[in-house]
Amino acid sequence: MDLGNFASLHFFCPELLLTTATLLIVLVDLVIIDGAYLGAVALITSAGALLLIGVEPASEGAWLFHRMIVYDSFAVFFRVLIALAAVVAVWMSMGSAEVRRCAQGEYYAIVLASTLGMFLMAESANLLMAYLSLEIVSLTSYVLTGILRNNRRSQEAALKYLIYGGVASGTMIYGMSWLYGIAGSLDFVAINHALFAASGVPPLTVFIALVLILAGLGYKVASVPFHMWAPDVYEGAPIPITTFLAIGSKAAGFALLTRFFYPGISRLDVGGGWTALSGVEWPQLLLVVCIITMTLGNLAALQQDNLKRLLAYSSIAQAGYALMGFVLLSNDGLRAMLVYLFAYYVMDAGAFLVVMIVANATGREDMGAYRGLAWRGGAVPAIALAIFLLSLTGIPATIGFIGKFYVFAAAIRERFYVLALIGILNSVVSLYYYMSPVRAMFLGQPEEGAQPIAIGAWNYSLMGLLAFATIALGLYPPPVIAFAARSLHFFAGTS
Amino acid sequence: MEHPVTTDLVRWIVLLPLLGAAINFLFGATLQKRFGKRVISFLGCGAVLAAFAIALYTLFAMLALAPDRRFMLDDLWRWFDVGGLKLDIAFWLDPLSIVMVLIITGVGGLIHIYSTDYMHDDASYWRFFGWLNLFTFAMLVLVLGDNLWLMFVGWEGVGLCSFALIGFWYTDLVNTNAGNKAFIVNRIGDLAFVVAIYALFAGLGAVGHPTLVIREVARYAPALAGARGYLGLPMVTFVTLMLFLGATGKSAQIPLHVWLPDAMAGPTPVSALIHAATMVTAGVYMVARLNFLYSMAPATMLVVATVGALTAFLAATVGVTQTDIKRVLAYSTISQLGYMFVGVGVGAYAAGVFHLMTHAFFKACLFLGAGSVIHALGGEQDMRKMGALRHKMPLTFVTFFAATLAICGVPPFAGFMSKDEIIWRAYAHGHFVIWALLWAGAGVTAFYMFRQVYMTFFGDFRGTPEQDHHVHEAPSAMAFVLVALAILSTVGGFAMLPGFIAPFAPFERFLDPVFNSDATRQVFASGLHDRSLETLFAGLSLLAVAAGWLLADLTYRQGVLSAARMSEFAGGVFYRLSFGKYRIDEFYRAAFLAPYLKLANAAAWFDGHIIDGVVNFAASMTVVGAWLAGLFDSYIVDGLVNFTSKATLAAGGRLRRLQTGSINGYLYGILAAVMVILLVRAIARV
Amino acid sequence: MAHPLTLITFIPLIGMILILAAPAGLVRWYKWIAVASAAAQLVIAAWLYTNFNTGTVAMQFTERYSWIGAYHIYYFMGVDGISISMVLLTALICFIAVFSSFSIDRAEKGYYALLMLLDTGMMGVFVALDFFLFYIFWEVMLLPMYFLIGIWGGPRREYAAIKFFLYTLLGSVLILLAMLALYYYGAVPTFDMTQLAAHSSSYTIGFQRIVWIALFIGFAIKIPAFPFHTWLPDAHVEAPTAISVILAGVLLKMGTYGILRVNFAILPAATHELAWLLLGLIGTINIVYGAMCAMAQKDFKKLVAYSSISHMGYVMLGLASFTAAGINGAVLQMFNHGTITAMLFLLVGVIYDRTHHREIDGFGGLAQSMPIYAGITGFAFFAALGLPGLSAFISEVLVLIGAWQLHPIMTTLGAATAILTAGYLLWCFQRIYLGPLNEKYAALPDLSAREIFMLLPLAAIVIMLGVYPHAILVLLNTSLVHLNQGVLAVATGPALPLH
Amino acid sequence: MVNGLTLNDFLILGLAVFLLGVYCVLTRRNAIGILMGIELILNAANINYIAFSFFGGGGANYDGQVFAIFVIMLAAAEAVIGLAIILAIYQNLRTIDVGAAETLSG
Repeated sequence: MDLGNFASLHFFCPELLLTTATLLIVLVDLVIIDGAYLGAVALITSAGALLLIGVEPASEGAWLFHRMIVYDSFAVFFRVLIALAAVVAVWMSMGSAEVRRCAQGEYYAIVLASTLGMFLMAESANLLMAYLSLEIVSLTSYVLTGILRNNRRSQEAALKYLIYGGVASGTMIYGMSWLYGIAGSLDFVAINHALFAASGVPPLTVFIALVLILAGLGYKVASVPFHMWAPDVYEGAPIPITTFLAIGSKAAGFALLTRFFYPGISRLDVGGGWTALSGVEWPQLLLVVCIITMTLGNLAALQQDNLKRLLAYSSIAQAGYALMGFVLLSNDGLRAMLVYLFAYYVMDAGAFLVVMIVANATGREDMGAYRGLAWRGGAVPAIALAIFLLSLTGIPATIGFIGKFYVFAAAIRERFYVLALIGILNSVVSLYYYMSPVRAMFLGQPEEGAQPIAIGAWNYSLMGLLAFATIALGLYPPPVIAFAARSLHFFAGTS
Repeated sequence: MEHPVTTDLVRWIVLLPLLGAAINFLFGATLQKRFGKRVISFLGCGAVLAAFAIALYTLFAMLALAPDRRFMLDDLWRWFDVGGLKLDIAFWLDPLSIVMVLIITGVGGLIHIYSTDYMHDDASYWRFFGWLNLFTFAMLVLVLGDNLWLMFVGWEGVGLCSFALIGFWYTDLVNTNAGNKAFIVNRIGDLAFVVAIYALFAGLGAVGHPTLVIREVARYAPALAGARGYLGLPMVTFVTLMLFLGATGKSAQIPLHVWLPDAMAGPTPVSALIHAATMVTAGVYMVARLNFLYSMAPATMLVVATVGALTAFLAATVGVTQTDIKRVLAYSTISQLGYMFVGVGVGAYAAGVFHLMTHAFFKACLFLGAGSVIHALGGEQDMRKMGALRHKMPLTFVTFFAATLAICGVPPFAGFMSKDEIIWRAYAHGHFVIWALLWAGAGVTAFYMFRQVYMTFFGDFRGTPEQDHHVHEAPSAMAFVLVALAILSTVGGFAMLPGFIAPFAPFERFLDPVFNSDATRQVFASGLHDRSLETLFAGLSLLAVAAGWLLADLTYRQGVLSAARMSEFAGGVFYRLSFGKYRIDEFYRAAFLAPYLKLANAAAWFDGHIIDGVVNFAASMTVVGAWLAGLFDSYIVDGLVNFTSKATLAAGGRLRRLQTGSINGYLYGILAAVMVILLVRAIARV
Repeated sequence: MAHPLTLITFIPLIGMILILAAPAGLVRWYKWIAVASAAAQLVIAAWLYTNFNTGTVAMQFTERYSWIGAYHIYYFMGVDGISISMVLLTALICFIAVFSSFSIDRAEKGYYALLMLLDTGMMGVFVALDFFLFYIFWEVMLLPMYFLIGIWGGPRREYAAIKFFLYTLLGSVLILLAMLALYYYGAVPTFDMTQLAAHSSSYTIGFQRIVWIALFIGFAIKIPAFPFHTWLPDAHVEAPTAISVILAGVLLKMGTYGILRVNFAILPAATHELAWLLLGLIGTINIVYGAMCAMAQKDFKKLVAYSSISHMGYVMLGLASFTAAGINGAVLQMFNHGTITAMLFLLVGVIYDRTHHREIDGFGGLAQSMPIYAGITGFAFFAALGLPGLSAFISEVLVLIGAWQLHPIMTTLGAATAILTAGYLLWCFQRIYLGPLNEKYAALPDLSAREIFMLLPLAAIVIMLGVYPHAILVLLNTSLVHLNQGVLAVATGPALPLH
Repeated sequence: MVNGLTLNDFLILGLAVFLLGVYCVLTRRNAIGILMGIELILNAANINYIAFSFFGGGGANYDGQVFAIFVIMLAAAEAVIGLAIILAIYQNLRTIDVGAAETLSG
């Protein structure tokens, strides 16, 4: 049903909570000097948002705010994922040495604002709302990247991010303007009807518009060829923010990408497959993008010495694996993508967390810091990082394997043999660089004068939780699968 | 063959030596340390002699049975039952195997007793008796095995024991090399043996009776008559030929005889027991046991006879020039085995087995006599440093001389009855060339045997003074054994008198039930049975022996002819050939061993470098993306070996350089990407 | 006993958790927890052996619970003739490997924990009947091996460890693809191997060929078959003794077990068509090539590694013979090779622990300083070269007598290699144990009680199976004959085109 | 209708401004220059929106113009943040040349 503004608020509680919390933190920060507990407020807020999503009234779908926002199970899935990402990011920030040095109030307020933007990205039903939410997330991310006052790396990363983001989103809006011109409306459902109308549309123009829009969405998801910014920004930004970008904004990017490309400009057939616009070869384009993303991500990561940069390329490659589900044009593929994104969230957050722990203790992010880590008191983080990296490789009994298994199963079901083979070979190659830190930690001898690693209980608990989740969900994945299966419902209700 | 008497006594003949070996191996060292060597010798000899007693008892039990029902079966347990191959661990006793058992346990027992004195001052005394007992066990399994695989277990078991006993004094590498050589050459023979069994099993399976139990094979053998075999030969011929090739390995016939002379590196009782009396005769026993198969393959019979004759003659010629007392006897053994193979090769199986028995007696006596001489001279084995020992060692001399007369075939000694029977049978079955070889061989045998006697016991002592001082007669145990064997060598011959003297041949009659397959009877009947011709040929062979004896007497006892001048005869080529053992050892090493070692090293290098390099290449498929870039610099720098892992890493490195860090570069990335996409689409559309 | 298979698989895992939970530094605790769990496994294995019904072809002691409903994945465990011998072998070898680990002196806690995880992985592979569960255990077993070789190995351990991991991972991803293909293109979408085997006729021959080859490569890397074997010598040389024992004793059998359980059962038509070329020919190459390389080795452990390659070649030849004798011989050879090679590696370990080097020419005349050790090694060497009366002889004979009908040339080559094997083994025995005593090692202590305790059971089994192989063969026969008939039933062309 | 201008004229103008913006972004080494380029791109999009909204078929279709307003607002926000970051870099490096900020690479 099509709700007015006030009626929609009923379904909008988590977002409202986030807004009020952001404002509250800004006000409190003005009044009080010492903002130590502001982090706790942010943590409670994001956790509260997660709870509220759970508590929301079950409904098979609704338009909110006069068709600007759509509330359906697909949106719920991503809001849960993003809320989890926010919880992890804030939890890490409270334990991070870097964040402790910058202004707490501004930091946490902007993080919550960014979370809000991601929520909106996941549920936007209108080109305008898509652009607006994307810009909110981008702008907040530029600031968060550059939040470390006099740190050259962070400043430079923020500048690059800003310029790249600006150009990419500008290109996107230009593309959207053409699409608006063709379809005559900003609303996804209207665009869909216009594109599939009997009179037909100029395919070349639509293709150009899609390519330009893809620049914006591709940049957000950091898929090749719009990934150039990612390695530098991931390395420059403080680790909690890098994590937030890697798991939060990337998930939101996938949500928007899926909502735009699937319910937006293609049609669901009866058998669970999707058909794209005739003459507009965006599926083939994205297939090529997916293959290059995987291969380039893995190849470039082979010789990285800085762990953050290695994880940056690894997250590009992981985006490639998730795209594998996306390009299959079938519900099975999308379900596999959702499972993969959830798996990616757990293992990537864990990996960045351990990198942060080591960075906190040694202040270094290169492989040297990890040499012989297991033998000088760092056995637990070493084992945890090993679990996360093996999960990223796709070794069984971890959630990473379940994710990869589903994506390959879907690819083979849809007869994309070459794609499955390339994916498989990529995961074998990825073993080499995922194993290099593990080899350094376990097989290498600690450098002389390397002191043992001290881990605060705060980070220890999160690490334990994520490691347990990686193994437990790897051994018993049905809950994740059921959750993904349930949430593949795009509301395009007529009323 | 049909309804054997089931018994559970035969198993003890086999198990007692095994028990002896087990106790010696496991507890021998401690027993010897605490209670001295008496316990070991009591245990070792006791086990074999007890087996001998049981064997005697079963012999009488068998004689009590009707002649055509003298078969006993002792079935222990199911060995394995897989895909039509149902075999039990079972021991089959029939006249042939009881004869062999009696030889093994009888002569073996005597040699055990002899060893108690001979090895008396050797530290690992217990290990020697352990291996001797294990050898007796393995030989008994070979002889009593109910199926071909159990026979093969014994077959290789004796190979193992001969390896261990040849290399008994393992501290000196020459002995261990001899041991290795023996085992590996035997194994080459065993390869043919095993291939024959596979072919036989396949052949029998094809005609519907897949079995390897010997008596069942005998029952279904006629069905194989027409079957096609391999290498273009009929099945029966192929199987028997391969089995014979296996026998040449074990019984040291040409071409696989090279290991026996080197086997003399072992202690003398070992040479006597294994390389004279029992193991080397295994080949003859096998051919006799499978007579029903061999008789169906005349071609193989001819091959067996010819190889036997050739070996007999050539080995004898080599024996003539040897100077080591044991090597002479070794070549003599090879030669006598040649005779036995001729016997079974022409179809006179009984004669072959009879010669096997008599040979066991006199050859064991000769070896033990030589042992006593070596023992007396403190390990000296070179005949040129001996002489005039008959005064100091009369008993050894007398027994040695009696055995020499036996081996040369001088009546009434055993050799005359057995060897001449074979020589006659050779002619009787129409093989004139083979007869000639055997006849000449008999002469040469006489020459080298008497040469040995004269060089050792006659003339003047050529050894060192303290050797001369140290010489003493054989101690009591050795003396008793020598006498016993000498008596057997003289009396043994009467068990089977040649036809022209008297129709008295109980030995042959005793073995008839074994050789009663109609093919065997038909082959045996085809020979001549002319009494007068037989007496003529007996005279002829006696003539050859006399000639040989006279020649040896003239050169070595009376010194009328000088051995040296004889060796230059015809430029010394014959001498060099004979002394150098026809260069067969060197030929094998050059033709087979050296190239194989080179090939093995090449394989290892190939495996380490090429396979590793190529497989790494296939394993790390990441080359696809960066083929050109990676190929160029890494190939030049590292070459093929680590080419692939370098190419992968280079690919990563190259992609990193794209990330220049300049923002303008990145923005170009967007523009370039959009342009490329549109370009590709335009091209694809057209 | 309820749920025997789940127990036998997961007791080591419980052991691992106990070890990790145990306070640091209590090495004695780790050792006895490991021994206890291995002993428990052995007891259950013995129980399985006694209660195993040799008459039926059906799966026994089965347990089946739904695991991931969405993809018809079940937690399905069971044992039949093919896998029972492997379960017994794994339990035995792990029990002995735990004892041989007592000489490890670095980070024992991590070592024993990984050892237990490896044990669970291996046992799981042999009892799993759901392809997905099989694959999970297959990869879980891979991980501890990497760390065990990588951390406690020899000088070039890192290279050997990563090489082992990459080779086997490549193999296993091919198996993953094949598994998915079987799942989607079969008559009924399932991962249950018994179901897949039942519906094996629903796959077209073209499809069967591709999947068969992919599976074969995946399993061949593990055997190791000829072109993919170069990881084995490196892994063996660098691995600590206990891990070498497990690697040679159990891990190599997973390849051939996989081929039997998957290739033969689920793709019989392709098996009949391709087996003679890929299994038979490559098996023969394995036999001859392994023996030749062994001849030229300077390192004692590498020599034993290459001898393993040669012996596993017999297993492949046996599988390719399509006769009851051949297949039974192959599975018996897997068992025998497990026990004999375990003995050989333990013996290499004895020398390595004492002298810290393994060059064959560096020793000499050790029989004089260590008579018992030389005696047992002599016994092991003769068992390895297939001396009749010992276990390897029975399996080699069965393999060759089975393979004769179809491939007389290959069988002759296989039998001829017995000579080469005798050659390199006796030559190696002579250079190390016989000849004059190398004075450097005059004072070496002979075998300790612990070492003897490890070697004796293996020696006893080698003798027992030589004299009474029926004990194991009776377990295998019914299932293997049924499997073989399954393959022959769908045979179209002649098994050996060039015959 | 408006003194002879048609939809295509506006689209061409929009495309021209867009290409100028892209050119400006690619060639400028000065950070602020790049920001201006971004502004040009955004305004090109605005031109398109307003043109499509005005010439669009059917009744009064103001979505385009609403979009334009939002674009202007967000462009302003972006400019603010951009200048703030450039100011911070200027304090560190004493230059706003984009080439100087290339430590992060590889």
